[in-house]
Amino acid sequence: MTIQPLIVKILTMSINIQFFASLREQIGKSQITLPYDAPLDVINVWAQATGDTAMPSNTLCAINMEYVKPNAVVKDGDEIAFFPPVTGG
Amino acid sequence: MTIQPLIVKILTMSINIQFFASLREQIGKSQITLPYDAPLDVINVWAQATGDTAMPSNTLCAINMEYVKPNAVVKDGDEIAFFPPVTGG
Amino acid sequence: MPAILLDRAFNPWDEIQDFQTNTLRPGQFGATASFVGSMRDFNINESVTHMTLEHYPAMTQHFLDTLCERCKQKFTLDECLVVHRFGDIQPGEPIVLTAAWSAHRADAFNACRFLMEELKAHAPFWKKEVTDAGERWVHNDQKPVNS
Amino acid sequence: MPAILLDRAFNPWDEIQDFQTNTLRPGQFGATASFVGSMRDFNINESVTHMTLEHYPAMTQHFLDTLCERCKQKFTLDECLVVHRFGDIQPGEPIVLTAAWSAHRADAFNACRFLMEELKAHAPFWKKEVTDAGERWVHNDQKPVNS
Repeated sequence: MTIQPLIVKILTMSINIQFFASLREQIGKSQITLPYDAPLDVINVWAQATGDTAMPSNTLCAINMEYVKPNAVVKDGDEIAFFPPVTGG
Repeated sequence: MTIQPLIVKILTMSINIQFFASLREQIGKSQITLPYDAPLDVINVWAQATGDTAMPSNTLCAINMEYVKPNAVVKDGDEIAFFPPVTGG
Repeated sequence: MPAILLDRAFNPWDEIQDFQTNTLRPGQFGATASFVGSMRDFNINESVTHMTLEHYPAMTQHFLDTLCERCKQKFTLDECLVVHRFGDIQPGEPIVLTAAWSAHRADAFNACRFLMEELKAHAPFWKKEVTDAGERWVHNDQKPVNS
Repeated sequence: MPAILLDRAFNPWDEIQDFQTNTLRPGQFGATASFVGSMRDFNINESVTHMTLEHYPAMTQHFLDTLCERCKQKFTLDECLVVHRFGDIQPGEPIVLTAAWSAHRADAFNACRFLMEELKAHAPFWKKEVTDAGERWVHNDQKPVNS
Protein backbone atom coordinates (compact mmCIF):
# COMPACT_ATOMS: atom_id res chain seq x y z
CA MET A 1 0.00 0.00 0.00
CA THR A 2 1.26 3.48 -0.87
CA ILE A 3 0.25 6.68 0.88
CA GLN A 4 -0.49 9.77 -1.22
CA PRO A 5 1.75 12.74 -0.29
CA LEU A 6 -1.34 15.06 -0.27
CA ILE A 7 -3.12 12.91 2.32
CA VAL A 8 -0.03 12.76 4.53
CA LYS A 9 0.02 16.55 4.54
CA ILE A 10 -3.63 16.88 5.52
CA LEU A 11 -3.41 14.38 8.35
CA THR A 12 -0.58 16.34 9.97
CA MET A 13 -2.94 19.26 10.78
CA SER A 14 -3.95 19.36 14.39
CA ILE A 15 -5.24 21.68 17.09
CA ASN A 16 -4.82 21.75 20.83
CA ILE A 17 -8.10 21.88 22.78
CA GLN A 18 -8.42 22.97 26.40
CA PHE A 19 -11.34 22.73 28.81
CA PHE A 20 -11.57 24.68 32.07
CA ALA A 21 -13.45 24.67 35.35
CA SER A 22 -16.89 22.95 35.36
CA LEU A 23 -16.56 22.07 31.63
CA ARG A 24 -13.24 20.36 32.32
CA GLU A 25 -14.93 18.30 35.03
CA GLN A 26 -17.97 17.48 32.85
CA ILE A 27 -15.86 16.48 29.82
CA GLY A 28 -13.45 14.64 32.09
CA LYS A 29 -10.43 16.00 30.19
CA SER A 30 -8.40 19.17 30.45
CA GLN A 31 -6.53 18.89 27.15
CA ILE A 32 -6.96 17.07 23.81
CA THR A 33 -4.85 17.13 20.65
CA LEU A 34 -7.19 16.75 17.66
CA PRO A 35 -5.87 15.88 14.17
CA TYR A 36 -8.20 17.00 11.42
CA ASP A 37 -8.45 16.92 7.64
CA ALA A 38 -11.08 19.48 6.60
CA PRO A 39 -11.90 23.07 7.62
CA LEU A 40 -13.38 23.20 11.11
CA ASP A 41 -15.22 25.88 13.00
CA VAL A 42 -15.26 26.04 16.78
CA ILE A 43 -18.62 24.29 17.10
CA ASN A 44 -17.25 21.38 15.00
CA VAL A 45 -14.20 21.27 17.24
CA TRP A 46 -16.43 20.93 20.29
CA ALA A 47 -18.46 18.15 18.63
CA GLN A 48 -15.40 16.15 17.58
CA ALA A 49 -13.63 16.66 20.91
CA THR A 50 -16.62 15.69 23.07
CA GLY A 51 -18.22 12.92 20.99
CA ASP A 52 -21.17 15.14 19.98
CA THR A 53 -22.05 16.17 23.54
CA ALA A 54 -24.35 19.23 23.52
CA MET A 55 -22.40 22.43 24.22
CA PRO A 56 -23.90 24.30 27.21
CA SER A 57 -25.46 27.53 25.91
CA ASN A 58 -23.32 29.78 28.10
CA THR A 59 -20.00 28.21 26.99
CA LEU A 60 -17.25 30.68 26.08
CA CYS A 61 -14.73 29.95 23.31
CA ALA A 62 -11.25 31.30 22.66
CA ILE A 63 -8.74 30.71 19.88
CA ASN A 64 -5.13 31.51 20.78
CA MET A 65 -6.13 33.43 23.93
CA GLU A 66 -8.73 35.63 22.19
CA TYR A 67 -12.48 35.28 22.58
CA VAL A 68 -14.21 34.08 19.39
CA LYS A 69 -17.73 33.17 18.31
CA PRO A 70 -18.62 29.47 17.77
CA ASN A 71 -18.55 29.92 13.98
CA ALA A 72 -14.90 31.05 13.97
CA VAL A 73 -12.72 28.77 11.80
CA VAL A 74 -9.62 27.18 13.31
CA LYS A 75 -6.27 26.63 11.61
CA ASP A 76 -3.43 24.18 12.05
CA GLY A 77 -1.65 24.64 15.37
CA ASP A 78 -4.36 26.73 17.04
CA GLU A 79 -5.16 26.43 20.73
CA ILE A 80 -8.94 26.26 21.20
CA ALA A 81 -10.36 26.75 24.71
CA PHE A 82 -13.85 26.09 26.07
CA PHE A 83 -14.94 27.38 29.47
CA PRO A 84 -17.97 28.46 31.49
CA PRO A 85 -18.79 32.11 32.38
CA VAL A 86 -15.90 33.65 34.30
CA THR A 87 -16.07 34.43 38.02
CA GLY A 88 -12.78 36.16 38.86
CA GLY A 89 -12.08 39.42 40.70
CA MET B 1 -26.78 109.13 84.38
CA THR B 2 -28.64 105.84 84.85
CA ILE B 3 -28.61 102.94 82.48
CA GLN B 4 -31.84 101.10 81.72
CA PRO B 5 -31.63 97.35 82.59
CA LEU B 6 -33.23 96.52 79.22
CA ILE B 7 -30.43 98.29 77.32
CA VAL B 8 -27.74 96.57 79.37
CA LYS B 9 -29.20 93.22 78.35
CA ILE B 10 -29.27 94.08 74.65
CA LEU B 11 -25.68 95.31 74.57
CA THR B 12 -24.42 91.98 75.94
CA MET B 13 -25.37 90.19 72.69
CA SER B 14 -22.38 89.48 70.50
CA ILE B 15 -21.17 87.22 67.74
CA ASN B 16 -17.74 85.93 66.78
CA ILE B 17 -16.78 86.58 63.15
CA GLN B 18 -14.03 84.71 61.29
CA PHE B 19 -12.43 85.38 57.91
CA PHE B 20 -10.34 82.84 56.02
CA ALA B 21 -7.79 82.67 53.20
CA SER B 22 -7.88 85.51 50.64
CA LEU B 23 -10.80 87.21 52.48
CA ARG B 24 -8.77 87.20 55.69
CA GLU B 25 -5.92 88.90 53.86
CA GLN B 26 -8.22 91.45 52.14
CA ILE B 27 -10.06 92.33 55.37
CA GLY B 28 -6.79 92.35 57.27
CA LYS B 29 -8.36 90.50 60.22
CA SER B 30 -8.92 86.86 61.01
CA GLN B 31 -11.35 87.29 63.90
CA ILE B 32 -13.71 89.99 65.20
CA THR B 33 -16.10 90.00 68.17
CA LEU B 34 -19.13 92.11 67.23
CA PRO B 35 -21.61 93.34 69.87
CA TYR B 36 -25.05 94.07 68.44
CA ASP B 37 -28.44 95.33 69.53
CA ALA B 38 -30.93 94.42 66.81
CA PRO B 39 -31.64 91.33 64.69
CA LEU B 40 -28.89 90.81 62.12
CA ASP B 41 -28.67 88.67 59.04
CA VAL B 42 -25.35 87.47 57.64
CA ILE B 43 -25.11 90.24 55.05
CA ASN B 44 -25.56 92.83 57.85
CA VAL B 45 -22.85 91.09 59.82
CA TRP B 46 -20.46 91.39 56.88
CA ALA B 47 -21.30 95.09 56.44
CA GLN B 48 -20.79 95.93 60.13
CA ALA B 49 -17.61 93.85 60.40
CA THR B 50 -15.97 95.24 57.27
CA GLY B 51 -17.09 98.90 57.37
CA ASP B 52 -19.51 98.41 54.46
CA THR B 53 -16.94 96.85 52.14
CA ALA B 54 -18.65 95.10 49.19
CA MET B 55 -18.86 91.34 49.74
CA PRO B 56 -17.25 89.44 46.85
CA SER B 57 -20.01 87.62 44.96
CA ASN B 58 -18.48 84.17 45.46
CA THR B 59 -18.12 84.55 49.25
CA LEU B 60 -19.30 81.56 51.29
CA CYS B 61 -20.92 81.99 54.70
CA ALA B 62 -21.27 79.63 57.65
CA ILE B 63 -22.98 79.93 61.02
CA ASN B 64 -21.68 77.58 63.70
CA MET B 65 -19.83 75.39 61.14
CA GLU B 66 -22.83 74.98 58.81
CA TYR B 67 -23.17 76.66 55.43
CA VAL B 68 -25.93 79.30 55.34
CA LYS B 69 -27.32 81.79 52.83
CA PRO B 70 -26.54 85.53 53.30
CA ASN B 71 -30.08 86.19 54.55
CA ALA B 72 -29.73 83.76 57.49
CA VAL B 73 -30.30 85.49 60.84
CA VAL B 74 -27.66 85.21 63.55
CA LYS B 75 -28.20 84.84 67.27
CA ASP B 76 -26.26 85.73 70.38
CA GLY B 77 -23.08 83.70 70.67
CA ASP B 78 -22.99 82.48 67.07
CA GLU B 79 -19.75 82.02 65.17
CA ILE B 80 -20.10 83.52 61.68
CA ALA B 81 -17.46 82.67 59.05
CA PHE B 82 -16.75 84.22 55.66
CA PHE B 83 -14.47 82.55 53.13
CA PRO B 84 -13.74 82.24 49.41
CA PRO B 85 -14.54 79.12 47.32
CA VAL B 86 -12.80 76.09 48.79
CA THR B 87 -9.82 74.41 47.12
CA GLY B 88 -9.04 71.38 49.26
CA GLY B 89 -8.53 67.76 48.33
CA MET C 1 -13.04 58.41 64.22
CA PRO C 2 -13.20 58.14 60.44
CA ALA C 3 -12.17 61.76 59.59
CA ILE C 4 -8.61 62.65 60.51
CA LEU C 5 -6.84 66.01 60.05
CA LEU C 6 -3.03 65.91 60.04
CA ASP C 7 -0.44 68.69 60.09
CA ARG C 8 2.35 66.33 59.02
CA ALA C 9 3.22 64.15 56.05
CA PHE C 10 1.51 60.74 56.03
CA ASN C 11 1.75 57.47 54.18
CA PRO C 12 -1.76 56.75 52.83
CA TRP C 13 -1.18 52.99 52.48
CA ASP C 14 -0.09 52.75 56.10
CA GLU C 15 -3.16 54.77 57.13
CA ILE C 16 -5.50 52.45 55.22
CA GLN C 17 -3.85 49.35 56.60
CA ASP C 18 -3.78 50.63 60.19
CA PHE C 19 -7.42 51.75 60.02
CA GLN C 20 -8.48 48.44 58.49
CA THR C 21 -6.57 46.43 61.08
CA ASN C 22 -7.99 48.44 63.98
CA THR C 23 -11.58 48.75 62.76
CA LEU C 24 -12.53 45.81 60.58
CA ARG C 25 -12.30 42.05 60.78
CA PRO C 26 -10.55 40.35 57.82
CA GLY C 27 -13.29 38.53 55.88
CA GLN C 28 -15.93 41.05 56.99
CA PHE C 29 -15.69 43.07 53.77
CA GLY C 30 -15.18 42.06 50.13
CA ALA C 31 -14.40 45.40 48.51
CA THR C 32 -12.10 48.29 49.41
CA ALA C 33 -11.92 51.41 47.23
CA SER C 34 -9.46 54.18 47.95
CA PHE C 35 -8.29 57.46 46.50
CA VAL C 36 -5.15 59.46 47.24
CA GLY C 37 -4.69 63.05 46.07
CA SER C 38 -1.12 64.28 46.16
CA MET C 39 0.78 67.44 45.27
CA ARG C 40 2.23 67.45 41.80
CA ASP C 41 5.58 69.13 41.29
CA PHE C 42 4.55 70.95 38.14
CA ASN C 43 1.71 73.37 37.57
CA ILE C 44 0.58 76.29 35.48
CA ASN C 45 3.82 77.87 36.51
CA GLU C 46 6.92 75.75 36.92
CA SER C 47 8.23 77.78 39.83
CA VAL C 48 5.88 76.43 42.55
CA THR C 49 8.15 75.23 45.34
CA HIS C 50 5.61 74.20 47.96
CA MET C 51 2.06 74.78 49.13
CA THR C 52 0.30 75.93 52.28
CA LEU C 53 -3.11 74.50 53.03
CA GLU C 54 -5.20 76.77 55.28
CA HIS C 55 -8.40 75.45 56.79
CA TYR C 56 -11.17 76.34 59.26
CA PRO C 57 -10.27 73.71 61.86
CA ALA C 58 -13.54 73.27 63.77
CA MET C 59 -15.68 73.39 60.64
CA THR C 60 -13.35 71.10 58.71
CA GLN C 61 -13.57 68.43 61.38
CA HIS C 62 -17.34 68.87 61.67
CA PHE C 63 -17.80 68.81 57.89
CA LEU C 64 -15.71 65.68 57.39
CA ASP C 65 -17.30 63.84 60.34
CA THR C 66 -20.75 64.66 58.96
CA LEU C 67 -19.63 63.67 55.46
CA CYS C 68 -18.59 60.23 56.70
CA GLU C 69 -21.96 59.81 58.41
CA ARG C 70 -23.83 60.88 55.26
CA CYS C 71 -21.70 58.49 53.22
CA LYS C 72 -22.55 55.57 55.51
CA GLN C 73 -26.24 56.40 55.22
CA LYS C 74 -26.13 56.79 51.43
CA PHE C 75 -24.21 53.56 50.68
CA THR C 76 -24.06 50.06 52.17
CA LEU C 77 -20.67 50.23 53.86
CA ASP C 78 -18.75 48.53 56.59
CA GLU C 79 -16.63 51.61 57.15
CA CYS C 80 -15.18 54.71 55.51
CA LEU C 81 -12.14 56.88 56.13
CA VAL C 82 -11.02 60.41 55.26
CA VAL C 83 -7.54 61.74 56.03
CA HIS C 84 -6.61 65.31 55.05
CA ARG C 85 -3.43 67.33 55.48
CA PHE C 86 -3.19 70.98 56.41
CA GLY C 87 -0.23 73.33 56.77
CA ASP C 88 2.91 73.18 54.63
CA ILE C 89 2.96 70.52 51.91
CA GLN C 90 5.92 69.61 49.71
CA PRO C 91 5.65 68.41 46.09
CA GLY C 92 4.97 64.67 45.89
CA GLU C 93 3.35 64.50 49.32
CA PRO C 94 -0.17 63.10 49.77
CA ILE C 95 -2.82 65.72 50.60
CA VAL C 96 -5.97 63.64 50.97
CA LEU C 97 -7.04 60.01 51.33
CA THR C 98 -10.58 58.68 51.04
CA ALA C 99 -11.45 55.00 51.42
CA ALA C 100 -14.58 52.86 51.72
CA TRP C 101 -15.09 49.24 52.73
CA SER C 102 -18.17 47.30 51.61
CA ALA C 103 -19.47 43.83 50.80
CA HIS C 104 -19.83 44.87 47.14
CA ARG C 105 -17.65 46.82 44.77
CA ALA C 106 -20.26 49.27 43.46
CA ASP C 107 -20.89 50.66 46.95
CA ALA C 108 -17.17 50.85 47.71
CA PHE C 109 -16.36 52.68 44.44
CA ASN C 110 -19.33 55.03 44.66
CA ALA C 111 -18.76 55.86 48.33
CA CYS C 112 -15.05 56.55 47.83
CA ARG C 113 -15.82 58.91 44.97
CA PHE C 114 -18.71 60.56 46.82
CA LEU C 115 -16.34 61.37 49.71
CA MET C 116 -13.82 62.99 47.34
CA GLU C 117 -16.35 64.97 45.28
CA GLU C 118 -18.12 66.34 48.37
CA LEU C 119 -14.83 67.15 50.05
CA LYS C 120 -13.49 68.99 46.97
CA ALA C 121 -16.74 70.93 46.60
CA HIS C 122 -17.42 71.92 50.21
CA ALA C 123 -14.70 71.16 52.79
CA PRO C 124 -13.26 74.49 54.04
CA PHE C 125 -9.65 74.20 52.85
CA TRP C 126 -7.73 76.77 50.81
CA LYS C 127 -4.52 76.14 48.92
CA LYS C 128 -1.85 78.78 48.60
CA GLU C 129 1.05 78.10 46.27
CA VAL C 130 4.46 79.44 47.15
CA THR C 131 6.50 80.38 44.08
CA ASP C 132 9.85 82.06 43.51
CA ALA C 133 7.92 85.27 42.87
CA GLY C 134 5.77 85.06 46.03
CA GLU C 135 2.56 83.46 47.17
CA ARG C 136 -0.78 83.07 45.40
CA TRP C 137 -4.14 81.57 46.32
CA VAL C 138 -5.25 78.70 44.11
CA HIS C 139 -8.60 79.10 42.35
CA ASN C 140 -10.86 76.19 41.51
CA ASP C 141 -10.57 76.71 37.76
CA GLN C 142 -6.80 76.30 37.95
CA LYS C 143 -7.01 72.56 38.77
CA PRO C 144 -3.67 72.85 40.47
CA VAL C 145 -2.23 69.78 42.20
CA ASN C 146 -4.87 67.24 41.53
CA SER C 147 -8.44 67.40 40.36
CA MET D 1 4.79 44.76 33.84
CA PRO D 2 1.46 46.13 35.04
CA ALA D 3 -0.47 42.81 35.23
CA ILE D 4 0.78 40.37 37.83
CA LEU D 5 -0.54 36.87 38.60
CA LEU D 6 0.31 35.46 42.02
CA ASP D 7 -0.13 32.00 43.54
CA ARG D 8 0.45 33.26 47.07
CA ALA D 9 -1.16 35.70 49.49
CA PHE D 10 -0.21 39.35 48.94
CA ASN D 11 -0.52 42.64 50.76
CA PRO D 12 -2.22 45.04 48.30
CA TRP D 13 -0.95 48.20 50.01
CA ASP D 14 2.64 46.96 49.79
CA GLU D 15 2.10 46.09 46.11
CA ILE D 16 0.78 49.59 45.37
CA GLN D 17 3.59 51.24 47.25
CA ASP D 18 6.31 49.08 45.68
CA PHE D 19 4.92 49.57 42.18
CA GLN D 20 4.62 53.32 42.72
CA THR D 21 8.14 53.59 44.09
CA ASN D 22 9.63 51.55 41.25
CA THR D 23 7.61 53.04 38.38
CA LEU D 24 6.61 56.62 39.15
CA ARG D 25 8.32 59.76 40.37
CA PRO D 26 6.73 61.40 43.45
CA GLY D 27 5.11 64.61 42.20
CA GLN D 28 4.53 63.14 38.73
CA PHE D 29 0.92 62.21 39.48
CA GLY D 30 -1.83 63.93 41.48
CA ALA D 31 -4.42 61.17 41.79
CA THR D 32 -4.24 57.48 42.69
CA ALA D 33 -7.38 55.33 42.72
CA SER D 34 -7.27 51.73 43.87
CA PHE D 35 -9.60 48.81 44.47
CA VAL D 36 -9.03 45.62 46.45
CA GLY D 37 -11.39 42.64 46.23
CA SER D 38 -11.00 40.14 49.04
CA MET D 39 -12.61 36.88 50.12
CA ARG D 40 -15.39 37.32 52.63
CA ASP D 41 -15.77 34.69 55.32
CA PHE D 42 -19.52 34.39 54.97
CA ASN D 43 -21.59 33.58 51.92
CA ILE D 44 -24.86 32.06 50.81
CA ASN D 45 -23.85 29.11 52.88
CA GLU D 46 -22.01 29.59 56.15
CA SER D 47 -19.88 26.49 55.73
CA VAL D 48 -17.47 27.82 53.07
CA THR D 49 -14.01 27.17 54.46
CA HIS D 50 -11.84 28.31 51.58
CA MET D 51 -11.79 28.85 47.83
CA THR D 52 -9.83 27.64 44.83
CA LEU D 53 -9.34 30.01 41.93
CA GLU D 54 -8.70 28.20 38.64
CA HIS D 55 -7.53 30.15 35.63
CA TYR D 56 -6.28 29.77 32.05
CA PRO D 57 -2.73 30.95 32.69
CA ALA D 58 -1.56 32.08 29.25
CA MET D 59 -4.90 33.69 28.38
CA THR D 60 -5.20 35.35 31.79
CA GLN D 61 -1.82 37.01 31.43
CA HIS D 62 -2.57 38.02 27.84
CA PHE D 63 -6.02 39.34 28.77
CA LEU D 64 -4.77 41.41 31.70
CA ASP D 65 -1.75 42.78 29.79
CA THR D 66 -4.06 43.83 26.96
CA LEU D 67 -6.56 45.27 29.45
CA CYS D 68 -3.86 47.50 30.95
CA GLU D 69 -2.92 48.71 27.47
CA ARG D 70 -6.55 49.40 26.58
CA CYS D 71 -6.96 51.25 29.88
CA LYS D 72 -3.97 53.49 29.16
CA GLN D 73 -5.36 54.29 25.73
CA LYS D 74 -8.87 55.01 27.03
CA PHE D 75 -7.86 57.28 29.94
CA THR D 76 -5.13 59.84 30.56
CA LEU D 77 -2.92 57.90 32.95
CA ASP D 78 0.61 57.83 34.20
CA GLU D 79 0.35 54.14 35.01
CA CYS D 80 -2.01 51.33 35.98
CA LEU D 81 -1.64 48.06 37.84
CA VAL D 82 -3.55 44.79 38.14
CA VAL D 83 -2.61 42.04 40.59
CA HIS D 84 -4.69 38.84 40.74
CA ARG D 85 -4.39 35.70 42.85
CA PHE D 86 -4.94 32.15 41.71
CA GLY D 87 -4.89 28.83 43.54
CA ASP D 88 -6.06 28.35 47.12
CA ILE D 89 -7.43 31.41 48.89
CA GLN D 90 -8.37 31.69 52.54
CA PRO D 91 -11.20 33.88 53.91
CA GLY D 92 -10.04 37.48 54.45
CA GLU D 93 -7.28 37.28 51.85
CA PRO D 94 -7.11 39.76 48.96
CA ILE D 95 -7.97 38.27 45.55
CA VAL D 96 -7.53 41.22 43.22
CA LEU D 97 -6.01 44.70 43.18
CA THR D 98 -6.55 47.35 40.50
CA ALA D 99 -4.94 50.79 40.65
CA ALA D 100 -4.54 53.80 38.38
CA TRP D 101 -2.32 56.87 38.61
CA SER D 102 -3.24 60.10 36.80
CA ALA D 103 -2.88 63.87 36.92
CA HIS D 104 -6.61 64.17 37.57
CA ARG D 105 -9.03 62.29 39.78
CA ALA D 106 -11.73 61.56 37.21
CA ASP D 107 -9.31 59.58 35.04
CA ALA D 108 -7.88 57.73 38.04
CA PHE D 109 -11.34 56.76 39.37
CA ASN D 110 -12.73 55.81 35.96
CA ALA D 111 -9.66 53.80 34.95
CA CYS D 112 -9.56 51.88 38.23
CA ARG D 113 -13.21 50.96 37.88
CA PHE D 114 -12.84 50.10 34.16
CA LEU D 115 -10.06 47.65 35.04
CA MET D 116 -12.26 45.92 37.64
CA GLU D 117 -15.43 45.79 35.53
CA GLU D 118 -13.61 44.38 32.49
CA LEU D 119 -11.71 41.89 34.62
CA LYS D 120 -14.88 40.66 36.35
CA ALA D 121 -16.69 40.34 33.02
CA HIS D 122 -14.01 38.71 30.88
CA ALA D 123 -10.82 37.54 32.63
CA PRO D 124 -10.68 33.71 32.53
CA PHE D 125 -10.83 32.90 36.25
CA TRP D 126 -13.25 30.48 37.93
CA LYS D 127 -13.96 30.32 41.65
CA LYS D 128 -14.70 27.06 43.38
CA GLU D 129 -15.87 27.18 46.97
CA VAL D 130 -14.87 24.42 49.33
CA THR D 131 -17.54 23.68 51.92
CA ASP D 132 -17.97 21.09 54.65
CA ALA D 133 -20.24 19.24 52.22
CA GLY D 134 -17.80 19.32 49.29
CA GLU D 135 -16.87 21.66 46.48
CA ARG D 136 -19.03 23.81 44.21
CA TRP D 137 -18.35 26.18 41.33
CA VAL D 138 -19.43 29.74 41.93
CA HIS D 139 -21.90 31.23 39.44
CA ASN D 140 -22.00 34.90 38.56
CA ASP D 141 -25.47 35.41 40.00
CA GLN D 142 -24.32 34.22 43.43
CA LYS D 143 -22.16 37.33 44.02
CA PRO D 144 -20.01 35.26 46.32
CA VAL D 145 -16.95 36.86 47.87
CA ASN D 146 -17.12 40.33 46.46
CA SER D 147 -19.01 41.89 43.64
